[in-house]
Amino acid sequence: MSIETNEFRPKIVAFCCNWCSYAGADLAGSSRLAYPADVKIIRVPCSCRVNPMFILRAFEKGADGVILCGCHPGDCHYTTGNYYARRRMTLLFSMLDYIGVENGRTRVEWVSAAEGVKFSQTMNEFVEKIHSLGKNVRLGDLRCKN
Amino acid sequence: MYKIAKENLSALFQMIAGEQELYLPVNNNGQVNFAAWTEGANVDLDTLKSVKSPKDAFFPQSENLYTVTKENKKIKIEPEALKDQNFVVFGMKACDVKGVEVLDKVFLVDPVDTFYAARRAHGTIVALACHEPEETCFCKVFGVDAAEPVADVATWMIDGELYWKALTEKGEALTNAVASLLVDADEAKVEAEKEAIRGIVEKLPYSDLSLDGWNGDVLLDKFNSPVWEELYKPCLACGTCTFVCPTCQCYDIKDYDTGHGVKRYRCWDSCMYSDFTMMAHGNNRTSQMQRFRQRFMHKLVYFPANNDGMYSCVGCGRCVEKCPSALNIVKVIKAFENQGGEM
Amino acid sequence: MQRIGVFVCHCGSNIAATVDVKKVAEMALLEPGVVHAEDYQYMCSEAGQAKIQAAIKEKNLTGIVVCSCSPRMHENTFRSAAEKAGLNPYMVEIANIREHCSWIHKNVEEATEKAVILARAAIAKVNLNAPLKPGESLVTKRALVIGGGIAGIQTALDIADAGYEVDIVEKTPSIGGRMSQLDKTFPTLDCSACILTPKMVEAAAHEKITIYTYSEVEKVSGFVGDFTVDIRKKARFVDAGKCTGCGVCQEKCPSKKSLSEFNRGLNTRSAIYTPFAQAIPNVPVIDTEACIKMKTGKCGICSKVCQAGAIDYEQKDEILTQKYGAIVVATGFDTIKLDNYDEYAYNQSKDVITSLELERVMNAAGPTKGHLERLSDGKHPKEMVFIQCVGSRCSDGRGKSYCSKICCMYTAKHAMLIRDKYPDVNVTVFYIDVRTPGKNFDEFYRRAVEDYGVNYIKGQVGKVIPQPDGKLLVQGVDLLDNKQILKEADMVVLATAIEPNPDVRKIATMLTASIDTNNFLTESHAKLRPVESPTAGVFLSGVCQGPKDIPETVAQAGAAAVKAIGLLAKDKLMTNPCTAKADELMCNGCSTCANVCPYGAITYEEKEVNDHGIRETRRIAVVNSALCQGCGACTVTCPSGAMDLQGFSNRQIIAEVDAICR
Amino acid sequence: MQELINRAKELLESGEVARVLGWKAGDLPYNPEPAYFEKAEDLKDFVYNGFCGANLSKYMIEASKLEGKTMVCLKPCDTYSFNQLIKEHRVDRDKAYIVGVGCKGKLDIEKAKKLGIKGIESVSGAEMSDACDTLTFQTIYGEKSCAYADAMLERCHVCKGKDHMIYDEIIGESRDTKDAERFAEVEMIEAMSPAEKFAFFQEELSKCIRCNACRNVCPACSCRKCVFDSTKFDSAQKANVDSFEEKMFHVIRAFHVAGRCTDCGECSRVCPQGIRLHLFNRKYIKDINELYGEFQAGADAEARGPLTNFTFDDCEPSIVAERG
Repeated sequence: MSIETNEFRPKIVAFCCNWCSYAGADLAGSSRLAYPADVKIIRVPCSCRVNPMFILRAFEKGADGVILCGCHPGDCHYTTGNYYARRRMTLLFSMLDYIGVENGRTRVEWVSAAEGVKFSQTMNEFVEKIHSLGKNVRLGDLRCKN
Repeated sequence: MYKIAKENLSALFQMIAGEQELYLPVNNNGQVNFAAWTEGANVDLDTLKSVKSPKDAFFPQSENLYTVTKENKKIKIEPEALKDQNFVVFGMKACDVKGVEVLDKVFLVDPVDTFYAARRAHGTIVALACHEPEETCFCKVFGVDAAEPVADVATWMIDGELYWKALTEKGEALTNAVASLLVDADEAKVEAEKEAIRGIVEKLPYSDLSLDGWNGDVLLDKFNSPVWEELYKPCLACGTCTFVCPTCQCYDIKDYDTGHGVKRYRCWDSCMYSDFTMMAHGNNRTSQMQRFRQRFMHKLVYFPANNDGMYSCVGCGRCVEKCPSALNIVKVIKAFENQGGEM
Repeated sequence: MQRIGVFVCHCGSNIAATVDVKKVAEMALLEPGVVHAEDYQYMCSEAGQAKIQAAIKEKNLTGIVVCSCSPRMHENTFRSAAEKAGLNPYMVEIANIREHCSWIHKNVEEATEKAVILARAAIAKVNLNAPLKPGESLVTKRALVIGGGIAGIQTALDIADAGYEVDIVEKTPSIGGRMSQLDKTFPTLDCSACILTPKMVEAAAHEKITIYTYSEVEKVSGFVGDFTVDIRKKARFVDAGKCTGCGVCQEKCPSKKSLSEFNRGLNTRSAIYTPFAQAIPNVPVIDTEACIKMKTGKCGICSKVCQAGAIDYEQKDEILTQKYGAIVVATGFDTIKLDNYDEYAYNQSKDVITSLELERVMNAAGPTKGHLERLSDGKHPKEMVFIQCVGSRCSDGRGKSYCSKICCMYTAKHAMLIRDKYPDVNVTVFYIDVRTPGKNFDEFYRRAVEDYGVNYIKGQVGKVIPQPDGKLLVQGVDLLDNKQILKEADMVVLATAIEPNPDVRKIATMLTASIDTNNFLTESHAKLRPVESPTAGVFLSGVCQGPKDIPETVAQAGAAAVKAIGLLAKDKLMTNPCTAKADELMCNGCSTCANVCPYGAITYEEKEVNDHGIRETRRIAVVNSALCQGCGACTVTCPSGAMDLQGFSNRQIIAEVDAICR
Repeated sequence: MQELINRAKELLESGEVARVLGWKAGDLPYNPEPAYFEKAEDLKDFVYNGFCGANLSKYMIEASKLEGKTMVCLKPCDTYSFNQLIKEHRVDRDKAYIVGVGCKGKLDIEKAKKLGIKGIESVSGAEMSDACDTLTFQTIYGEKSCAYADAMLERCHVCKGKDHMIYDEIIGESRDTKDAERFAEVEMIEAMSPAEKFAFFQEELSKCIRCNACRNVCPACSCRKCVFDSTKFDSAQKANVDSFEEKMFHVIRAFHVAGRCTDCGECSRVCPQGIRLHLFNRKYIKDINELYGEFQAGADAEARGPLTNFTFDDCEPSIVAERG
């Protein structure tokens, strides 16, 4: 199944809120705005549903980058969810930086349902960033590594 | 009896490590624990007690048992290989060696724990007598002689020289392997050191601790005693005492999904934990008092009842030093002492 | 253990051209719990659904994964198909292998690999799904319309005619909106007021309609079928019950220097005023900024002259709390500010005006009594220049990127009206494109050019330079002749871009309705659900959703009304069962979750629990599932994980993460 | 100490409190244990000195379930924890009679031992009535002494101050023992390169034996069931594998207490491996102070925690990369 190249194929998890960013990703799709297949989207109701444990779990299991997309501040479908997510992620990312994880491996981007272009651009940029950082060696459970 | 100058020890370690794995006390960030010797390791033979006991040389905190992989819908099970290389544990204290003897009672009786047995078969223990025992030590109470460890090789550090005496075949073999670094020595200095150590041990605050009344017959009395209700109260239900203990042998078996398969591993567990021996219906011990009682009843009553009176405590005193709430087995023993033992 | 069926859709060639669907089905069959996998041309078709239903029955499936388009498209289709076959609809998960895969990737191998992983994640999730049952909530049979322009009026009338109570909340002192400011309407040239006023009167007189003018929505809570809204009725300082609308107060008011909002600031009004003669209600308001009595405590003339004794300087704002089942947003538009467009000299010359200002100039009730004259000196103009796309279709970031849609037509209307009424006036229109899609629109435009001799020049204006003699020098280009044009004009009219009413942001936030980068409210689906907001129970009417002319606005207003009626006609609604739930044995009762709940759905109870034999009374979080909307904020704030979200549980999301990272 | 005992006796005898939560003399000169005293005569074992480092706030969770009031002895820094527990409805204010006890800095016997003092038979200089400048040890190996400050717990060097945040009465004098900057260590780490930071924490955390002492002693970690023990999250962990689990555990534990941690320092005090666990919590505190405004958890029992709060113009997570 896997494509036989030595090229680094990053594993990237994108958490997208159902109301804005998931729809933005749909719009990117229907507008045929390409981004690398390394990005796999998980649908969550709101960016505030994303537990820091999910992010660390992704890294533990071998993800090379994790991005969280939600409605723009002020536009949250649930009014305030992304404000909480913003604080949580700021602190989490700061802690990851503090323990020596390259801070480009995590990102938050606000993408509305109308921003298919932004979604695609963001994913392209993020994948490029992960390529520049290379494989995630600092996080990740040794037992998961083949 | 041989000896080796302290400054030649690193050559000794290098020589041993050239042939086999070598575990010994290493100071990492101010904490001394047994670790594999590497070039430049900060070996610390002066600190009396490692934080963790060296039991994990034979019974590691976590170890894989087998790996399950899936090919299509077929399942493949691959057991983890048993230890097949020789290794040396250097610098264990008399109490820690006694701790291994306790573990043997658990893991080497039928059904034999093959992982443990393989490690025991391949491990050579070089024990070091306790030069300056401390106030937390009470090994004497459990019949341990800090001055004269019973191991494959017994050693004494006296005035910058390590005195070396092989006691078993394995010990002889190791002695031969490093013979080029050892020089002959007479035993007089060692005898003097032993006397000195024994003298100190007599002066230690816990030296008069009595185990009277702790035997299998008192099981129900002790179990039902109201003393536990008071004793356990400061307990935080952490696993510090169990994890630093040289004799605690409980483990849990869990699965880890690696994404490519499942690794079934075992890891130390603590009877202090609320999910210890959790079963489908729940837990058989529901309160911290019960869990606390279990630990000490096991060490002082159940274990000796099943093992010809051998207590599952060796008096190393690590729990005395490390308990966050200043609880420990000594306080437990004393609490019952004050109860007059007829409870 | 679940028994899972996986159904891979080709979507014609939409998926199958880039994803090896057979391979996806084949690989899915190897996943834990999967007992059935198949692929089909169109899973959403009757035949496709029948296949799913047959498999559910034959293989006793306990869960299904459909690998197809976005769940936003067909999740409901597959859920109801499953339900008809006896499977709980929440045992259905969708792997989005179209929008998130086949449509964005070209390499078949790569796209297939990704589709397999997406399917794997959905399978991992459905393995942990549990059947969920929606709750029920009652529908309040009353609608709220925010905005009293033609969109709001039409929506309210349609809903009211269907027999439901409707409240209109209008910010300004009168309903009527932008349309009331227009003079004539294209393409029929009938008088705006003549067709609007009867609607306003009808709305005011309708027994099912209540109009709150000079009022604003202050707070919205609740959810579809059961919104609770606080409406602030601003103090008018005139008792509407007593006022007869005689107008004496306005005549006698000594403070007459306030700019008339209705006339776009082109003339003044009194401090106590009704915005225009046909205002509904015909009850004035006092502008506290301008009123001498309010500012100094002296004056009180209006009170003295009012025979009805309707003036009440002590009046206070009132908050009215009302329940609604549906809310329609009809907040309309305004023209953009021209601060970024200095080159058109709008702020330098009174004779450079916007098209909306021209509407007032042309109107008999306007500042010039309907006479076309220069606002600087009152002279009759001879040369008029119209500049199109001022701030529309803008790519440099100064204006709006979109087309304002109505300007081409109203400029043709203005040109035609001027040429008709004042044949001596030359009219030149600078345009980028003339866009006239619409019934009778192009004919209308051609009449302007062909019958009325309006001079259309394809090209943009670079600068308008006011001359010392009061004329305006227009520098432009003619792209067709490829030449520079310098033209002296007496008046310049700017077809200024329209933008959503700035208040809409605030309202959208209150309604949790999403908004796009231009502040237009987002529709639930651009094509298939154009009048619904993604927030259930909130509908969109008129320009708040996107630029529209009057007929389109009225049509959309009707459509929004129908959607609202459809909702109000139901007695009960099924509520989303994907709500939060606290594990009472794990809950600490710490109140942290309640702190972040935007719906006040979490309360605490002292509850007797049996924790593996330990019986005690504990403070435990209880979620009101009718109020919970399922955002999940509480689940993350709960450190023990006692609070979990059904349908998006911690374990489910972790299973997806694991499946993807494998 | 006698004043404290007298008062405890009074309260017990008058029936105003049903029990006293304090410390009982240990079997070694430096290991008093937290204890309940229900009868006046039991107070003969009551002790309060420089070795009474334990923060008794957390014990009040259980004590709040008991009949009657509990007189609890809280040091200035413990009162922050108590406030935080009130805020989280984990303790019942009405069930507590809080005696704010004086504090001149608490001792870490390990520090003394690291100075080579062993075989300790008795200690002087650590009583509340002492000046607390010098400690003198009688040991099997002779008399030893050290400066009081040299054997103080890390947390006392960054003392939050000598004021009790909540109390019913205060007994004994307190001293502000701050002689170091609270965030100096955090700043030192922040200044490292990513590789250095990683190496630093790898080394610190590789010592972790997953004994959960840090968690179980922590007044903010008051969950009935920790997420790391729970089967409901697929996150239960026990292995000590020296790879990722420790990081996951400590990062998430610190995150769970972020905005709630009062910096009481108990985690670092109890860690058998001497891991400087406060470095995690203090990093969050520093970030919160810098990004969302100064916040001291437990300064009162009402303020909304920074992670259950927000402002419309909070910084974006990208600030982490931007500030470099």
